[in-house]
Amino acid sequence: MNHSAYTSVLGLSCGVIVLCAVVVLWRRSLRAIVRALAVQGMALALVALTLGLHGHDDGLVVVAVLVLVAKGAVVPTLITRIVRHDVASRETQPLVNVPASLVAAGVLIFLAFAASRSITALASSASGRLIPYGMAAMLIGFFALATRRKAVSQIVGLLLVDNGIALVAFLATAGVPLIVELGASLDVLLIVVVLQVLATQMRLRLGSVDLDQLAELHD
Amino acid sequence: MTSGGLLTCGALLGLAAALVGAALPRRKRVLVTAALVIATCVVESVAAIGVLATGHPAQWHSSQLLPMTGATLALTPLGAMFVVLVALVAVPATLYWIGYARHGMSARLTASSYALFVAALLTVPAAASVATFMFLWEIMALTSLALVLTDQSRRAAARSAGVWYGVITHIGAAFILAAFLILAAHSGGQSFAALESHARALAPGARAAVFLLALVGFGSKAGVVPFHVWLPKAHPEAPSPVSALMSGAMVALGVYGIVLFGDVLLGGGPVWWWLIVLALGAVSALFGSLHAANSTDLKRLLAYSTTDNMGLALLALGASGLFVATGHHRLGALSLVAALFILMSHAMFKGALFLAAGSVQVATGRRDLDELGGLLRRMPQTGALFLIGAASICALPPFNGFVGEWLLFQSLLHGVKLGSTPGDIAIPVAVAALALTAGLTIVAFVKAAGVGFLGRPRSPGAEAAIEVPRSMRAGTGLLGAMCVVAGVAPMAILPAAERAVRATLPDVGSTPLAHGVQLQLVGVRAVLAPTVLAASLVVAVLLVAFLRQALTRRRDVRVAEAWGCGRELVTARMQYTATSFAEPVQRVFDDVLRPVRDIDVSHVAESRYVLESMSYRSRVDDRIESALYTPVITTVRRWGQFARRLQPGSVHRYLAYGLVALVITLAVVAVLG
Amino acid sequence: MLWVILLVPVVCAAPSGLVSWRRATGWAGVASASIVLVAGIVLAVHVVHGPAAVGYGGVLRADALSSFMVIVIGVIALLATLQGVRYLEAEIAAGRCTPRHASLYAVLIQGFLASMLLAVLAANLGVMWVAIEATTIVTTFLVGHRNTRGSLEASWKYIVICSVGIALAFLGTVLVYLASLHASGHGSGALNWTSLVAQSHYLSPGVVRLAFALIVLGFGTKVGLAPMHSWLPDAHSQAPAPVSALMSGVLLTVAFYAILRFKVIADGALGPQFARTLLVIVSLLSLVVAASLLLGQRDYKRMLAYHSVEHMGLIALGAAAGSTLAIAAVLLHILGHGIAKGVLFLASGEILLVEGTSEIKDVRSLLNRRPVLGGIFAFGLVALLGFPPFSLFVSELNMLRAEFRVGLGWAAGLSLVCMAVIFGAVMSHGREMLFGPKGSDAPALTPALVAVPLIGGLVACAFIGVSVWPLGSLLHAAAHVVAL
Amino acid sequence: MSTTWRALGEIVVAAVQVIVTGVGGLVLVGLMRKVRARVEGRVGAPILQPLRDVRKLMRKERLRPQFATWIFPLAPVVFVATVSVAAVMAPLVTSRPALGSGADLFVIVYLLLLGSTILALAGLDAGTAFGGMGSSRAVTIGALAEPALLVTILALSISAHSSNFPSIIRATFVDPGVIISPARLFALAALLIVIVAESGRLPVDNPVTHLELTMIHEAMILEYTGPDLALVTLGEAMRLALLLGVFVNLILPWGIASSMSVPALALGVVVLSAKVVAVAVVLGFVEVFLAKVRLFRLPELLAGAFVLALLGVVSGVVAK
Repeated sequence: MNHSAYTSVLGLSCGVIVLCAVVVLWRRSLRAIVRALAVQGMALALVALTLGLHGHDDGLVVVAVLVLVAKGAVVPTLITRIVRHDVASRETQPLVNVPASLVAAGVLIFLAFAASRSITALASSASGRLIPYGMAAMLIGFFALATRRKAVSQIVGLLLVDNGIALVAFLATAGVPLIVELGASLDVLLIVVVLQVLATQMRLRLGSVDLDQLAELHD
Repeated sequence: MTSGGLLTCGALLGLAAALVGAALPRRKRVLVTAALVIATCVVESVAAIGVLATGHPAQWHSSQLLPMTGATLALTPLGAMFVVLVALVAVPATLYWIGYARHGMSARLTASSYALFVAALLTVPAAASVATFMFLWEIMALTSLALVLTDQSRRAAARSAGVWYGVITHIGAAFILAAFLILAAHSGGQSFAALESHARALAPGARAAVFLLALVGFGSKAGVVPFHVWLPKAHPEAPSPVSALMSGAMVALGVYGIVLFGDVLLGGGPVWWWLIVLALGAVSALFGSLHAANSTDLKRLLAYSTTDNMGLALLALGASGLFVATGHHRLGALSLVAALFILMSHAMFKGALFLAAGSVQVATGRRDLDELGGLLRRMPQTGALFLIGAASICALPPFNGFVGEWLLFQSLLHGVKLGSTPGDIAIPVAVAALALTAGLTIVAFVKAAGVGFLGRPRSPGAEAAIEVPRSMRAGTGLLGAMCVVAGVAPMAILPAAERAVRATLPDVGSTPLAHGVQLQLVGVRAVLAPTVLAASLVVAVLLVAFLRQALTRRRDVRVAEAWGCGRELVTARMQYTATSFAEPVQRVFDDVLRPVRDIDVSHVAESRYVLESMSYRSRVDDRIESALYTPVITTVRRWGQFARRLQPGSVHRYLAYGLVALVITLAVVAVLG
Repeated sequence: MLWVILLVPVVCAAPSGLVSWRRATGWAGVASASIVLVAGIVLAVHVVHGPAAVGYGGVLRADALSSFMVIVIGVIALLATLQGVRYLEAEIAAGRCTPRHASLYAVLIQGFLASMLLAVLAANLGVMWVAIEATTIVTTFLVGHRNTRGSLEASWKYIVICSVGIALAFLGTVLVYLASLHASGHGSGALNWTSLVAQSHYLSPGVVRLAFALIVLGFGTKVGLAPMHSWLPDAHSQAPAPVSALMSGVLLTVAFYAILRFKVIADGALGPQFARTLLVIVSLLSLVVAASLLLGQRDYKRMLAYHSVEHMGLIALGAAAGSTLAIAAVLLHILGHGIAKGVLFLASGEILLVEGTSEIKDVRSLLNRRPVLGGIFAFGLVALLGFPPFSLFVSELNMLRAEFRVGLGWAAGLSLVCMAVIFGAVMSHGREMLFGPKGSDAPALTPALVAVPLIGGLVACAFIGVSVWPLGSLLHAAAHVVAL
Repeated sequence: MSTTWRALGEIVVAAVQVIVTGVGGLVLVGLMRKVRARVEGRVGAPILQPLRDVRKLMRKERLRPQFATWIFPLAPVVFVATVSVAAVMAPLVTSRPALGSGADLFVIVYLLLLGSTILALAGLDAGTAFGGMGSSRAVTIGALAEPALLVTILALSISAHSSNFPSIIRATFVDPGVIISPARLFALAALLIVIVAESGRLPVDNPVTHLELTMIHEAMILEYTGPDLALVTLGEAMRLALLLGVFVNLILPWGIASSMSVPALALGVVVLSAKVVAVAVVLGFVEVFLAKVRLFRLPELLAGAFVLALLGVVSGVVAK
């Protein structure tokens, strides 16, 4: 593909990734949140694919496919399993209400751009300039983790963080060595599985997967 | 065998004693351990005496011990002085232990910590590098802590005393460590030699910091006000041989530390350092003696009087520093000799007193003077020894305490008109403090001896008291004998002290003391003839006694009932108690002591003019403890309760910590670019 | 040669994996731990003076530091697996856990060991990261093994917090990779530690600064450094004693090993000051947190956990000083703390077993009622509080020495203050638990299976604190690998 | 040969000083009583009455309280012994007393302290209320008098650069101006108060009271009768004489024998007695107009003495 298309596709998909992150903060319905996550995963795959095609890097193409499968399909389905069992499947009372969260998201995005100046300066390619998007997605994910009560939305937050970092990895270095990349995504998959198992057990024990009940252990 | 070799072989003996103490079955344990401990003391003091005789320090180094630093021992004459001091207390205390052991001091852990404790006490003065010193120092702290806790299963007081002692000791050690490390950081190496050679080049501020840190650290070990609070808690709770060692020897090592830093490592300092030391000494002496005069618990009284005596030692030390700082080296040396002698004699009489007190506790099961009395008849030898100890601590001629105070007084006396204004102001005050301390000490110990041992028993326990086993009397007796010998013939000790001082202080010049039969200060007109004094006292007593016998017609002595103001049958409860004895002093120093008195009167039902019963209680609390320590403890506790909110159990909160940290990091990095 | 070490746990896990748990399989675990220990010693002897051993096509690499860490892992694993036998038998006897479940435990423990070994033997920082991440997943199940509500909660917190942290570490790693790519221009071996160190001077400071900050924060989570320490008390108090021992004794320090590796690169690119400042901040933060939360502590396993936070803080401060002496002291501290903390956690597990409570106020006069167990616990505390002859005394002393030497005296002073507060707190908690009136019943005995290894551990801890042999040269060599 | 003579001489001198203090002390007590009586308009007992009392008491039988220990009989002996040794050392009749080289003021003070301490112990020995009360008060006063006393000594020794008593005396011969130096005067004023306190005279203690509750010294020795009481009385008297002797020799040393010749000694005895008698008369006269102050007012008195002594030291330092 030609260069302008390449850059626009990259930019577009990065934008989508951040947008999905914001959506996670925005929507209350857990299903919607999971859907957003799935979309983000696909966008991430798209980024990897574009980079791979543009850089004629077959390894990266493989990774793209892998990401598509893992983050676009498998992970969301795993999570929806939990949601399906969950009765009140809405993030009704986030610790920070939605408008405030969106403002925070804005601030975090700004911070991401400010903080990654040194990186963009170093990787001055078309892809390099997009790195802040990855950082932003990561920060927003972290924010979701810290403010959302439902187990599901916390898992999603974790995955947002992960996608963000993966995006940075792709953009900055066109993929860290394959073995590491594989290890990383495998780990993510495993973590989701573990969390899903734990969430199921939680539901069996506590009836719901509301994380506020996890305050037995304290000083 | 070289003295360095002796040193190490002594230490090895100590270790062996500890192992034996842990290994042997109960029957043999104490005897064998005690034997080994005494052997350790003997070997170490032989090494020390060798050093004192030749003046050459005993060296020993091993690069195979203590990772990253290696272990270094070097016994200087000063250190040797303290090794001898420790041995002087340790040998009798260990003898005493043999008899005392059956009263709950024969457990494996106790026996081996006792052995280790003595070994540590003996080797600390020989330590010649930061790591070695701190290692031995902490071993000493740890073992003594274990020993203070010996009675933890029986007495709650022992438990809390343990905590107090442990915490204060640990904080003190931290101060000492900091002082050492500032020096070490400057000098690169960590051996005392390196520290000493570089310390002079250190900035005055840093030197002062080092000195003050060391002063606090070692002061807390020496039980100097305001770090004394652990003594009256720990000394009474520890088993008596241990109290004797802690109060006689360990506390003295605190003063050793101050000398080590002030005179050896830092090589002297400006006048104001020593004025602080002087002030600390004066305050401690007064505070200690005042509280000693007002305590009724025998061992608590002794503990406070330890603070008092350490105060005197610091007084002498401060004066010495003052004189050296103003260029009067010989006087400085004289005061330092005085300090050493005071420590030496304190070790002797305080040891004797604590051991005697322990015997009383064993015989009567009581420590409260208001429950004792009439023990001199029931325990004649222990009683006599306590009287000797009391006379020595009251600095009455011809006992050792007197010589110490004379030396101190002389050095102060000749220190006036040195032309340094602070000195001229400080020294009269110091003399006054010394004098008042002496007076209050007499109150305290007339009370202790008179109420405890004379008169009539105030409790069935005291009624049933019998003399303690031989080994205990032997241990106490040894120390009592030392008190007399050191008082009658101080020339036996002073040359050694003097050599130590001359090896410690720079350009002392000629000897500050000439000693034959009489003690003569060189350069000033001051002579003390202790032997002659003692002799003439004895002669006079014999003469007067003879005259009394000769002049009286009837030789027989009729036993009569005491005068009860016309009342028949005077009961033991009518005697003056320790509380009532101290009452006048208590009143005089009301504002300082703030005693807590409560009187409750209950009337008979019929008329409120007829008393049914009336009870009077009076308690003197340590105001420094309540003013300085209690607030700190409560604030820390409150903070601890408050801080628990940091960990409320919510995973969101925990993640928020992380998020905040991350945001801050990113912001900082963004700023740094 | 190196991959053999990695293979050992896998092989020893096989029996437990195949058959349901019985004592024999437990001993297999012990065997694996001891083989690892021996292998570590052999490795150390091999590399202490010679060059680093490289294996498996350059993926694995063992220098003195790695071999030292292998030894640490081996020692604590040995203690933990021995106690593990006791733990599982007790659980099965109490019907809290089926043999099947038990063998899962055994397998996971071996997996845990394998991943830690991989982490310390990896030549490639990416691989090291993967290994450390793997430990998280494995240990989550181990933390939750007792399958109570508490353990469930603990493992949830553990995995969520640690995954975030480790993700940040991954970001840091990626950035380092980016920097190295731009420094060398080609991708080959760009995450290889040796080459990174070699070219560290040419790495872009801006990127490395961000990267190292993320790495300290990220791996710091696993180390248990404030502010991401909060998972630690929960996980350590809920996990089975042997697991707590392994986590607190080794896992934390393995994560710190990662920070040490990256620190060399950061120092090369930025000079020592940046890393030093960062580490001083986190260490002081951790010390303050530990001190504050130890004061009002009510659960003795949590107490030990916060004690780990403190010691990690001390280690971080030592690493901040960074001189050879400091690092040597840090490494000795890692080993000493590992042993002492391991012993204490195992002892506390035994206390929990016999007393049935982990509340401090419910455990009384242990020294009188259970002399051996109480004695072990008491001496463990003494060791942990840094008294001689235990090795923590020497290591703390020399860390402090080094800190004063490089001008971190003020920080060292603060750490001394915190240590004093902690001493007071632990002393009074220990008093509650250990001392008290004798019970009427005769002192209870402690099984040799428990007592002997723990006492052995304490003796070892004391020995390495007094004698330079056998660790002296190894410590020196290992320190040289990462010292300034 | 000469050494033996010298030794004999020393012994003679010592004996003279002890006898002078002993006999003189008792006479002194009688004298002061007489003065008091005369001033109050009574005839009063003959001056030698105390001597007679002692002789009489000596003949009586010895009593020991039921529960007393060996401390009780020992105390009076030591009491007298300490005072006599002090009397031997102090330059009263001659400026070159036996053991003079060791005659430190500090030593003399502590000798007296030994005596009073053992008496205080004896007070507790009988196990009665009064004994304890007496010794408690006695040691308290002693403790409070101590600082004033030692600082006084300090002040006195500054000019002579020594606390050795004979050399202080000799120093005053060398430079009589010292006597009227403020240092010396302040010190002497302090010393006088301390002497009054130490020897249990008014206004500190009333030696002739017969109400136990107001007693200090008398309560302490309440259990003594016969020879023991005689010794105690003698000891007190010697103490008074000694202290006054010290005092007068510090004001006006002249007349003190500076050689060991018999006439010199005789002169010394006469002059000393004259000086002491003078002071005693004044004291006895003053006492009439004084009332015993409350026990808990004593600190004020002794604090005053302490301040005076401190002034003495300060002005002594400034003088140089």
